Amino acid sequence: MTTEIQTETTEAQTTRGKVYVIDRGRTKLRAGQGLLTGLEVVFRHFRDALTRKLEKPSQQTGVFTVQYPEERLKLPEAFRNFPILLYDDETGQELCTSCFQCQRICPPQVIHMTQARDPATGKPVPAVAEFLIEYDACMSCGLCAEVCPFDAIKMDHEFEYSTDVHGGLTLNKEALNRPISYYEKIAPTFWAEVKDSAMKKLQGNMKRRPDLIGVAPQMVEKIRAQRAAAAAQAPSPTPATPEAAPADKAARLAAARARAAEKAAEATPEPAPDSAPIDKAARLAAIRAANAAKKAEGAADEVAAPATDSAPTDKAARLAAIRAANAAKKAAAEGAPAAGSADFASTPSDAAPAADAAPPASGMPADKAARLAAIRAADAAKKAAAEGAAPASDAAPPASGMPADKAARLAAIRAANAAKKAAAQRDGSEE
Amino acid sequence: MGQYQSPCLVLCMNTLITVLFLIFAALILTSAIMTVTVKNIVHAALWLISSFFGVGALYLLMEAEFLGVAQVLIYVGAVSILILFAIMLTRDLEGSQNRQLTPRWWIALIVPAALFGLLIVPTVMTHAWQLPPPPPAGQPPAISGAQQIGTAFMREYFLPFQVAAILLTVAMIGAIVIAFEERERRRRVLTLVEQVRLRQRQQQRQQPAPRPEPAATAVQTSEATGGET
Amino acid sequence: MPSMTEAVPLPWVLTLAGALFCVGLFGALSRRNTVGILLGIELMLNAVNINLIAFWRYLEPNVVAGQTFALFVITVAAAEAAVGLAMIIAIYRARQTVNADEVDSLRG
Amino acid sequence: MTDILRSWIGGALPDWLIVLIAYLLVTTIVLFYAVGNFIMMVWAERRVVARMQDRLGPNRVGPAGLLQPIADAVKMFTKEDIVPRNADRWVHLLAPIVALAPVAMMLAVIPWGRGWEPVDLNVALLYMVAVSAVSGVGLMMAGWGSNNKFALLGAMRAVAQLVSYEIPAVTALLTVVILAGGMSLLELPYMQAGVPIMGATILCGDPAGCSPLLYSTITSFPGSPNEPVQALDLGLGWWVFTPVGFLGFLVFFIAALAEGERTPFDIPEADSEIVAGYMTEYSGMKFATFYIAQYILNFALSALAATAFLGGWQGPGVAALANMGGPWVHVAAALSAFYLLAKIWILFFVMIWLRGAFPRLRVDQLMDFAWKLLLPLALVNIVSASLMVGLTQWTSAQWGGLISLDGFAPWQRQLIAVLVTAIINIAAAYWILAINQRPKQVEWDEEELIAAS
Repeated sequence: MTTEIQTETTEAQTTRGKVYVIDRGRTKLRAGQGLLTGLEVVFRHFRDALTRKLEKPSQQTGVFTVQYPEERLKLPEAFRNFPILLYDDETGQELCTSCFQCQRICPPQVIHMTQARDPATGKPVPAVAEFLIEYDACMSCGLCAEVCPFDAIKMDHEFEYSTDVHGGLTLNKEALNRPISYYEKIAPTFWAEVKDSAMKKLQGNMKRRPDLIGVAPQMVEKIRAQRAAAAAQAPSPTPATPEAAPADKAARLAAARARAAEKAAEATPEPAPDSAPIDKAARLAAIRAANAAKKAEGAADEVAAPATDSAPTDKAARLAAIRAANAAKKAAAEGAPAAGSADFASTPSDAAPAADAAPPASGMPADKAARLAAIRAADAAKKAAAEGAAPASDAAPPASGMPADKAARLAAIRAANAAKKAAAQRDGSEE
Repeated sequence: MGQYQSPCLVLCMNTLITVLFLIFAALILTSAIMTVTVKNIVHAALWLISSFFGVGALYLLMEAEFLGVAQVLIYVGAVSILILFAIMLTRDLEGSQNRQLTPRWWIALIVPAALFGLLIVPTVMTHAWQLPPPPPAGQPPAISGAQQIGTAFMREYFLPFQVAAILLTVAMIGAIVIAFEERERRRRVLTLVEQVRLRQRQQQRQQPAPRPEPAATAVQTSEATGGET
Repeated sequence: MPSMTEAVPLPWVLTLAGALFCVGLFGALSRRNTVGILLGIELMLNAVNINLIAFWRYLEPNVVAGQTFALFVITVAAAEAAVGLAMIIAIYRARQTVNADEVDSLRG
Repeated sequence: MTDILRSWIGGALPDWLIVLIAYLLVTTIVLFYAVGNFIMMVWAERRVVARMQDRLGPNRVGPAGLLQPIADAVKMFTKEDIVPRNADRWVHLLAPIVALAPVAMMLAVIPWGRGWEPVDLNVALLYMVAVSAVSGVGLMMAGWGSNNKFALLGAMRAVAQLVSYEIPAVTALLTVVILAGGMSLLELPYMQAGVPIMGATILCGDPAGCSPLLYSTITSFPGSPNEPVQALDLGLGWWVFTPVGFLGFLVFFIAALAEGERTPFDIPEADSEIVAGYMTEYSGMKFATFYIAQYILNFALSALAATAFLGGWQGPGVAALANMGGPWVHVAAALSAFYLLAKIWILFFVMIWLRGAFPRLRVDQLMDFAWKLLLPLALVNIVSASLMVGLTQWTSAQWGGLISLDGFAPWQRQLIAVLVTAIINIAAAYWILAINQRPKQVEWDEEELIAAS
């Protein structure tokens, strides 16, 4: 009673490797032999299931049951259930800037948030005040995590949310917050991909967040204690207090940015014939200078400069221009507490010098643009220094023969100087 | 039970047996009466089964163990199942709730009642039965059991036994023939494979259009007509 | 060991068998349903069997004739039931009825 | 049991009361034994079939899920008892009882151990078969009383299957009746003493030199109906080791599967076709009653198969312990009870194994299997069994001078009988299997079919 199996094996090379097709042909079974074979197979399964678990897919026998609450399958990294918010482990800063992208894209509209505002000025800051997600209606599509530019919202692996309280499934920010280390643990490769950019963006955002705004609620106490300890240890530097926001800091900032702009300009392979990036860099410098001036002049509330250093130059330039314009507009709207800014606050055309500066410069040759920017920056600085400070004159040297990048640097430096002076004057006048 | 005997045991057992007999008799008669009077034919069959059980128990009480078990096996296990099957297969849907008795059922009542009251009871009660003497105490009576029956079937009742076997075979074949007569008329349901093959053959027949030799055709047609007539 | 022969007199058993026979006869005569008639006949056959066994047990317990005859009766009853029920099914198929009164095509 | 009770409380109570109490006690013990086994069987079936399907099975309630049947029972108790509005109330109510009672009655005649026999009925084999047939009435009542087409279909299937598989089962048991020369279950284990294949035919040459641990007095075995002999007894002379017993066991066990509605033959309750068959309209305790009836029927049929073919409580060591006398007899009884239980459970494991391996048969396959395979095999086996008895026991006078085996020793006669029956059975099995395997010719009347289509 032997089984005669005509075995014929064909081999095929496919994109997925070698494939063996075994043609067993017609098996010739005597009566009852198939039944016995079946019994044997079942007994093998029975025997192996007593002793071992099914671990590899290649294994044919063994218990495959996962005793769920005690044993769990390892979830794949891409597994997604409900969104969570991330915050930095050390500083406690949340990554979310309340940009509303996720709220906008959410198909079942279960994400709700409010932007944080500076309690002193009422101005919005890039942080989220409250964040709600209705988990009971969430469809786990993961679009919020896809769209988030700051990698602040991510999809969690946690799935045991069953409850008899429906309302308990609407989670607030505190419940949604997870440290970055948690996400790194559940999705290491995904986080490694975005880690650098996310942290850099966070660094930038942190600078625009006053006090403890933007710190995860569960970390507030800890961070406060840390800061108090730090203040006690080193009282002399006293950084980051908004009142102090001294001119020299602004100046340093401006200088740093100018350096960055220069670097960007240098980075372009052929500076001389291809003038576009260079003049852009120049424009940028001008705008920044204007900003710095404005700040120094006494908006006196916040460190508003965005962390655009890493952005590509042209984008950064445009962004800087827009921000400068905004800043100017705002300054105008607030009625310009600084005495000397009355004239450009009253007339809109004058009120946005930096904004004007950018568009016309586009067509000009590089050096001209640079010069123009410098001049405008100087003007702004001058204006800001309402006392009519003389040093503004040295802010606009012709510098026609210089290469574009140099011009830009020069403009930046001059602008910075002007700003510094203006600040010093103002400080002096206030005192 | 051992050899332990006491006067009470015998007396009590006699009482017990009498009580059991009365219980079985009541069961048999009640079930029988319900069988013939109850409206629903399925209920009647179930009552009949109950009656069969009583009869089987009575056999056991009369120490006819083989008969008792055979009664249960054949009547309860086979005949009643057969009856139930027949009832299920012939369910008279419109007539099941109608009167079950014939219009002149009282005549049918008089005859058995008279038979029972006037003939059976007087005869049975007045006849002088010649009972064998009871066996001496302590010695079990000689009762023929299953082995004796088997031996008897192989010896003195051999011919009746074979006749009974033939009767059963004939009855079985006859029942099959009678009940399943209709199956031949039923058209066979083709399997899918057969349908496909049939279609193929039809196409093959239609395609080779050239007519066969006239002689062969003639033979075929004659056969066909012969078969039909 | 006490036995039925001492506890219950024979006429009781015979009376029981007679009563059962008469009940069966009544059933066979009065039922309209063919299956019902068959049930009555089965009852009558059982009554006969009780009689046979009673005679065997009370009169000749060491002779197997009574039991043997009872077994033959059971055999015949089984054969009768099989054929009878087959006929009933056949009649039902042909006439859609199991009522004995309606199966009268041979009536003159 | 009666004697034990009598020795304990002999003087205090009248004799008939002691007898009554003894019967009640034995009944209670046997029923508890059966129900305890039922509980374990439910658990074991779920666990084992789970392992066969690479799962774990119930393992939450109690250690290794052992209390799962208890939890199920509690659930059953608390379920609502529903009776369909158009059901036949009384029939519907009585059906589970009629299904369970005969099955419980089957347990009465099984010898559970050496000397542990509830009832000695000399037609016990026939009684088992007869009583198991009665539960068919219960199934029919359930099917009809539920007033549900699935229930009725299931009941018809169940009863048809029960009736048709009774025939091979009874025919297979007939071989045992022929071998044993009677229908008493009580005697069967005693007759299956000895060694495999040869049975109790290896006699002791020198009565003084035979150790009572190896040799025991065989009073009733086919080779020597008259005087007791000393024969080598390892407790393994089971009939399943002989060709006749093996074939009979196979046929009976398969038929028992069908009677117990185990999986290859579970069309009566095929839940993928007719919901749950005759149990469709039952809930709560009534359903549980059917469930219990089914498992106890399997238990009893396994016990019957074990007793009839696998030696019952017979096993190595039982006879030796019994021969040592004194309190060892009780140890022998306990050991023998363990042997029977082990055999029942092995058979039950095979039932689960088959359930794990095989798909359900169609009705026509079911009937083909019973009538074309099992019944012919059983009939051939009857011939073999008769030959076996004739070759081992009959004198030449009984043979009518045809064959004379008087000069041979019992073991030689046994060997001859085994060889002859082996040849007959193997040839018959081969032939019958070959007939059944012959591919069916597709037959149809082409002309008529073409005309029809």
